[in-house]
Amino acid sequence: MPVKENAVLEMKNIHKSFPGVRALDGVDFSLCEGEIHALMGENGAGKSTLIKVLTGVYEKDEGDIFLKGHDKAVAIRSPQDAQNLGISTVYQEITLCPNLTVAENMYIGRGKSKLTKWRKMNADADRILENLGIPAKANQQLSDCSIAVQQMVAIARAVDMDCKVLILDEPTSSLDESEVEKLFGLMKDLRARGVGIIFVTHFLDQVYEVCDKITVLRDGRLVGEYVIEDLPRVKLVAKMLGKELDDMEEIKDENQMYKGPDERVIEVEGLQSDAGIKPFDFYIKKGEVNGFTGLLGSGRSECVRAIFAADKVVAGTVKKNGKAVKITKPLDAMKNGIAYLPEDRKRDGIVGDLSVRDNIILAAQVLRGFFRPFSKAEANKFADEYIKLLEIKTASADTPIKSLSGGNQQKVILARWLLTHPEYLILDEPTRGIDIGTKIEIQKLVLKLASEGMSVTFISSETDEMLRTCSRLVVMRDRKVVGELSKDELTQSKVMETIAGGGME
Amino acid sequence: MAKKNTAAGNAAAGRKKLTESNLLLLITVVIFVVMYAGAMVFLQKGFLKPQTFFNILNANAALIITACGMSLVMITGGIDISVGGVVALVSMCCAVYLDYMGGNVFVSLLIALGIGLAFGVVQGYLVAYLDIQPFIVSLAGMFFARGMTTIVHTAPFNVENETFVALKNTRIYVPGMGTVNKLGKYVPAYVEIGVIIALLVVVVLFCALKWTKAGRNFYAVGGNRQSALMLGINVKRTRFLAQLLCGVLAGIGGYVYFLHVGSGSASHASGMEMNAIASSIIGGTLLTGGVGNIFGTFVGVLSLSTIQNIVSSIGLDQAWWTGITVAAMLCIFLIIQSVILRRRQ
Amino acid sequence: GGGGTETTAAPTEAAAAEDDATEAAAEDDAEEAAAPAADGELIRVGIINNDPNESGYRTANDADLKAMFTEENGYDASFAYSLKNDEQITAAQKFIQDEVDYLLLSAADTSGWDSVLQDAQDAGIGVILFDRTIDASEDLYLASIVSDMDKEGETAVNWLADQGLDEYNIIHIQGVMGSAAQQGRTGALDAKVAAEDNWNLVTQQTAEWNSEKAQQIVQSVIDAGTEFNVIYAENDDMAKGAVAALDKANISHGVGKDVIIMGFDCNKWALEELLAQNWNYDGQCNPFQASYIDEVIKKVESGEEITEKTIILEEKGFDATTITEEDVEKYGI
Amino acid sequence: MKVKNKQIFIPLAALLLLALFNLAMDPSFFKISLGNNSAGDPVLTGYLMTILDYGSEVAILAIGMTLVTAACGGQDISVGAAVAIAGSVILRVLVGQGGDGTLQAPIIVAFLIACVVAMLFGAFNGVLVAIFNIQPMVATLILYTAGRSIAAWINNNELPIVTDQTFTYFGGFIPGIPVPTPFFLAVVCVVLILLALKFTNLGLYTQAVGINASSSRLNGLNPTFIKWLSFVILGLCVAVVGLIKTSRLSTINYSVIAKDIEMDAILAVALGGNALSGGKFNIMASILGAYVIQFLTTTLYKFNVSSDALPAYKAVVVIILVVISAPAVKDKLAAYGKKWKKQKEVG
Ligand SMILES: Nc1ncnc2c1ncn2[C@@H]1O[C@H](COP(=O)(O)OP(=O)(O)OP(=O)(O)O)[C@@H](O)[C@H]1O
Ligand SMILES: Nc1ncnc2c1ncn2[C@@H]1O[C@H](COP(=O)(O)OP(=O)(O)OP(=O)(O)O)[C@@H](O)[C@H]1O
Ligand SMILES: [Mg+2]
Ligand SMILES: [Mg+2]
Repeated sequence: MPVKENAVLEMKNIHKSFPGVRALDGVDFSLCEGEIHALMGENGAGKSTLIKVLTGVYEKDEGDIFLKGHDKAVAIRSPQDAQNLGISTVYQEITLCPNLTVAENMYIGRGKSKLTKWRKMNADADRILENLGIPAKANQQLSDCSIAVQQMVAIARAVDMDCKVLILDEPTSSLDESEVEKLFGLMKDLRARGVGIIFVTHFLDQVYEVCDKITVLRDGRLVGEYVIEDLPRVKLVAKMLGKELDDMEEIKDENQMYKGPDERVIEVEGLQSDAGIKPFDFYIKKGEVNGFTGLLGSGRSECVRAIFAADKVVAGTVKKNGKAVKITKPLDAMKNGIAYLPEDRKRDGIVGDLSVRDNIILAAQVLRGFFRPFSKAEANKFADEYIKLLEIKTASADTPIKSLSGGNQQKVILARWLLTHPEYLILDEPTRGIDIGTKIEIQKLVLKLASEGMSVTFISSETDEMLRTCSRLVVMRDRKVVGELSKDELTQSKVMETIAGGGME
Repeated sequence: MAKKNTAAGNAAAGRKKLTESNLLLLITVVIFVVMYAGAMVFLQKGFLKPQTFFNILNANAALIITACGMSLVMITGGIDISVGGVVALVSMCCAVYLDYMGGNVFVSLLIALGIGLAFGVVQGYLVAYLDIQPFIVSLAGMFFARGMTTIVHTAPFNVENETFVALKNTRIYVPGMGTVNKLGKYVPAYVEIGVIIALLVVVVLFCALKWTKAGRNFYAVGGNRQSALMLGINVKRTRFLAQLLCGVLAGIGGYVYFLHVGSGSASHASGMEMNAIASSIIGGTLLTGGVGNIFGTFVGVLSLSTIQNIVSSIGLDQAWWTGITVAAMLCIFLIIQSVILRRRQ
Repeated sequence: GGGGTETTAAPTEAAAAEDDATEAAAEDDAEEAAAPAADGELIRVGIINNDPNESGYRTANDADLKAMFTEENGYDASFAYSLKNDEQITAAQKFIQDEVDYLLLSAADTSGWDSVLQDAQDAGIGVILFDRTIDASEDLYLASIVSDMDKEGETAVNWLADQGLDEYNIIHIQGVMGSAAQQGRTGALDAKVAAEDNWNLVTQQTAEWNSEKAQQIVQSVIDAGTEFNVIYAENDDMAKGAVAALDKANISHGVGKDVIIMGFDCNKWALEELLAQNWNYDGQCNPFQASYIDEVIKKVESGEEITEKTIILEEKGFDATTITEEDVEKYGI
Repeated sequence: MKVKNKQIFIPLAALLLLALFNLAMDPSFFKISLGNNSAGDPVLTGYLMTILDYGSEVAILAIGMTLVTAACGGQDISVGAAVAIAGSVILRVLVGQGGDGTLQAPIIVAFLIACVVAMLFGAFNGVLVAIFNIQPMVATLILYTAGRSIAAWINNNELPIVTDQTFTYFGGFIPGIPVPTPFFLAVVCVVLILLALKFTNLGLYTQAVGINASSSRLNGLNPTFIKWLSFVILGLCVAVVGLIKTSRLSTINYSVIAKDIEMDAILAVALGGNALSGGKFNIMASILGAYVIQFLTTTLYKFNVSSDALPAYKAVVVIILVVISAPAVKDKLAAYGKKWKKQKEVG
């Protein structure tokens, strides 16, 4: 029986180590009925690990878990156990089966019935999908849905379960604002019904919008549990980082802007890829930071992928420094000094089983050529340099990248591209899943690189982040470039207006 | 905007309604029908007789059963290459039991099931609970079964047990399907008992995969094992079950094979595992797991042996053409499948 | 097509039988439908054989059949090859459905054939076995033209006994277990070893007609340092593998040397080894059954009785000390 | 580094285990004696030499098989058939059709042509796998079905015999060198591949592609090409084995030459602790794995196990080895160890 009054869940003195890492070190956590409890911490603080210990994905080294209605500590050995005990979870990486239909993904592994009643299941699923406004059909194969839809399906599944504890590990990282609103509505409903919700996110706004309590972790240790009113933003950030965050408002400094000649590094005309965007024109100047903005699915990623030739280019010309170049495959782009950090880290970014070191040197190595491998010493030097520079939390450079926390994986990929010393760096959602401290670091880094003459394209779902870093914004709608904003036009309202289609055109 | 998005989404859903499994099944069925019809039109000869088709069934009843088992493990992302060996071992053990130990037919059936079960349990445990690569486990299984077969008895021999022979010679006539042979005699078309068992297996497994929770779990585990675990599926048990069923089906298949040939021999069913895998794949099951259909496997077996029948009917004059032609047709088949799958994506 | 009337290429006895055929057909109306040769059509035969690259023996056998069953000789032949019994059975079923007139069969396994042959009989298809007997009732086939493997074995073992060694330490390398050839050749040796005190088997292993395996088996005996003075290999290929292992270890073999080498099949190259006195003995296994088969078919077509169901081919054994160039040319395959 | 060491530990331990077993049963197993072969050249003989000799064939194939496994996450089951083709080509070039066994062309030419042919067939497999995205085991099923027939076709079903003495060197001994040539050839192949791994990025590229083809592509790699390349390299290994195999007996038997060698090659990769689903690999471990298999076979032959029952014993040993090295088992043992310790402390 949980010790605390009206607690549905209590975790006591949880320890968990991985080879070389102490991920959780005596963490206590308690969740009350009808509260939304934010779990906060830097990348690699141990949030996901805590959750996976709770749901039986990992076996804990030590500690006890108590649930309301159970006299003794409960033994949770598998997610199935957790589900049966009324704990439903949306994990950080989407964990659904791509080969099944949407409806099956919502209902598989649940319920007592031994048979699958397709008609009923599809009807139920369709109703839920419609209620939540998810643009998918129950009988559609999941892999045919976009990431955002898949994320929503995962949420729909978790929410639909008759649960006492709901866990959401960064569910909002690939959702747009309206979808986030919908999710919050749901969460509030459930709270009203007495469900305890654990909510992990790196968006502070969202925390203050829906949460009641905050538990902060740092380096696998518990920092403390706070009621939301007692912990203003700045203090929260300080607790998370273990230090004050210096000036997060104004980092764009006119004086530090690149002052070199005003030349266009990359210029594309009528570019079109087979991923389904309309032909577009685009240029970027030396030392400039620009961004693509638009709603989810508006084609921002497809645009930059076309520039990098990550998708098959079907039409258009590319000029580099005024000279026409032929870019038909990623290697061509890399040779022309373009680097691309993809948005789907798991699928397009990391090479899971390879070490952090190999992941860092990969692109530079490919550029250097098949017959000229880096020596061990060189590789180590590069790896150590960037692990330090970007403060990547890893047991060693030999650790396989897949055992890093999400945010740290992202940093490794960033390091990979920085190592190629590109002239033009494309960052597609580089801060997705990144903690607030690192986010600022990355933004600063981008601006610093730009001031040294690198051109950067920065894509983010957070408009204020874009406004802080970019000096020019390309606006997209329905897979078409519909406008461009710069200088004074760079305000939240103006951007929104353009995206919605009120302004220019 | 949102509305438009939904509409587009729906359109996409409509266009891509076929899941991968169903698309692959469709390809297989179409190619099979075209191939068989082509053989009937251009080769004629025996292909016009229904018995040719039933002979394909008779000869492949055991393969159908083992291939179904293979499909099950393949759907969960595993593989079992021990099935051929198990079939041989089952035939040999049953033959020895019936002939040298004067056993009865019913017990011999239990022996077959027992052997299949034993292989299924051991291999299943190693694969699912100790997480050893299925290929290696079942490779060892194959070695073991083949070796054991010769240890049990070396030389091949016919079984003379009367009940068994009667059972083996039982023919189930298909009404209205006979033909008049060249002696002017009407010969009714027939199938053997094994075919009935095979068809039963196909129907039962088809339904089980489609409509039971356990069946759907197979697909989930094959699609993404990690995700399946997180979705609350008992992955270990599911994998164990698949491997177990495959073993049991190999046992049943072994008995059906034994009923068809009526003898024990160490060389029985050699290469059957490859035929089972090929049939499954032709039938639209992917080795990578998560995609497949038992009915497809059934059609896959038919396709494969129709290919072989066509080749032997063409009457190629040199021995090497047999292998080369079968391979070429297999190649075309796989390429068509691959191209259509690619088009879809 | 050539038709049955152009019989020049056929052996003389067959031609004689052909003459009878016309008469017989005229007499026996009932038989007419089943005797297409009589009305100038080709006789359709389905031939099921083992894969010709199994061994030199098989290659020769296949070539012999191919040379006989041609259109010029009045045949329309379809071939099916497999080393697997079940594939052979499937092919047989197919031929039955294709309504061939005769099914010629060299079965991979002795077992498992009775129901197929029953089908063939029901469909009025004559079955002729060649090269290998099967384990089925005699009524199910017209004739079987085979080698007497038991006799081959006995001839070889008797030859070996005549060598008068003090002690026989034999490495016995067997063919694929269960094949008629293996059973016959093993049987004779086993019987002798059981009967005589000074005959011992150093090792008895199957190399499945495979020379590499034979080499490994002999290699292992050599490595173990066991004494032996006879290698009894059930075909030439395996004998060759064995000899390769001996050569590596500098163990002398052949006439008057340390180890007696015995093989079967009479491949030309094997007989040449005999001639060079590197080997001691080679037992013949006659692959030329086609003319006998042809004869049987002609007889059936003409309505004659088949008097002897089993035709056993003449076979000899060759000794390295007595073999001649002519023998090599004549009997080498 | 640590991981790598661990991986190679598995086959090493297996070798040690087998060696100890033999030592306990009969120390003469390790006797090696110097003698002369029938041509009068010095040769080393003994069980160990036999292991080096016959294990080398699988070892050479294991090199290519490891790369294919790593890059494509699947196995090539056509290598046995491809060895038949390569061998057939060598003989065809050496003695021609209906020749009397004397050399019609230098051996090196025959070998090079065989290399080209084997690489072409490897390339064919590679195209199916890399371009048409057919799973390796299925794609190579095609050549597995056709290979031996093609081999027979090349020589028009004849079984030519090379009478030239030099041709026997490759599967036997080179005069004056008492170590079996196949072992030499294996050493050459291993050195070549190790050099390639050291001085090129073959290893990194192969692993990257095997682990995540999509992100490899975005890093400028060409996954299609690398997968294809692994099959071509395997083709080269196949040609070498074809040479050894045909040289052993100076002839070929299409239907049985290198029979089931693909299974041994795959087994070698697995015994080396490599994941059959692709990704990270360790070639040396695979090679050791190959010798473990031969060590086992030779041991079983020594104990006079009937050769057709041999697979059963082999299976038992293989299962024991993989079970011991399975991570799940290690974890469990470690957990038991901990518990035991705790109990001891308490008690
Ligand atoms: N499977 C694993 N194997 C080894 N180490 C791991 C594994 N999973 C997590 N870790 C390590 O445990 C620590 C905590 O990781 P965790 O994923 O819990 O972080 P997190 O707080 O969720 O971070 P993020 O915000 O980036 O998701 C990290 O240092 C990570 O490298
Ligand atoms: N109208 C549409 N119908 C169907 N699918 C769409 C539609 N629009 C976008 N998608 C899918 O949504 C996904 C997201 O598109 P894209 O990557 O271009 O968006 P984005 O602007 O980069 O947004 P984000 O990166 O935030 O997801 C893509 O997989 C795309 O195929
Ligand atoms: Mg996390
Ligand atoms: Mg995007």
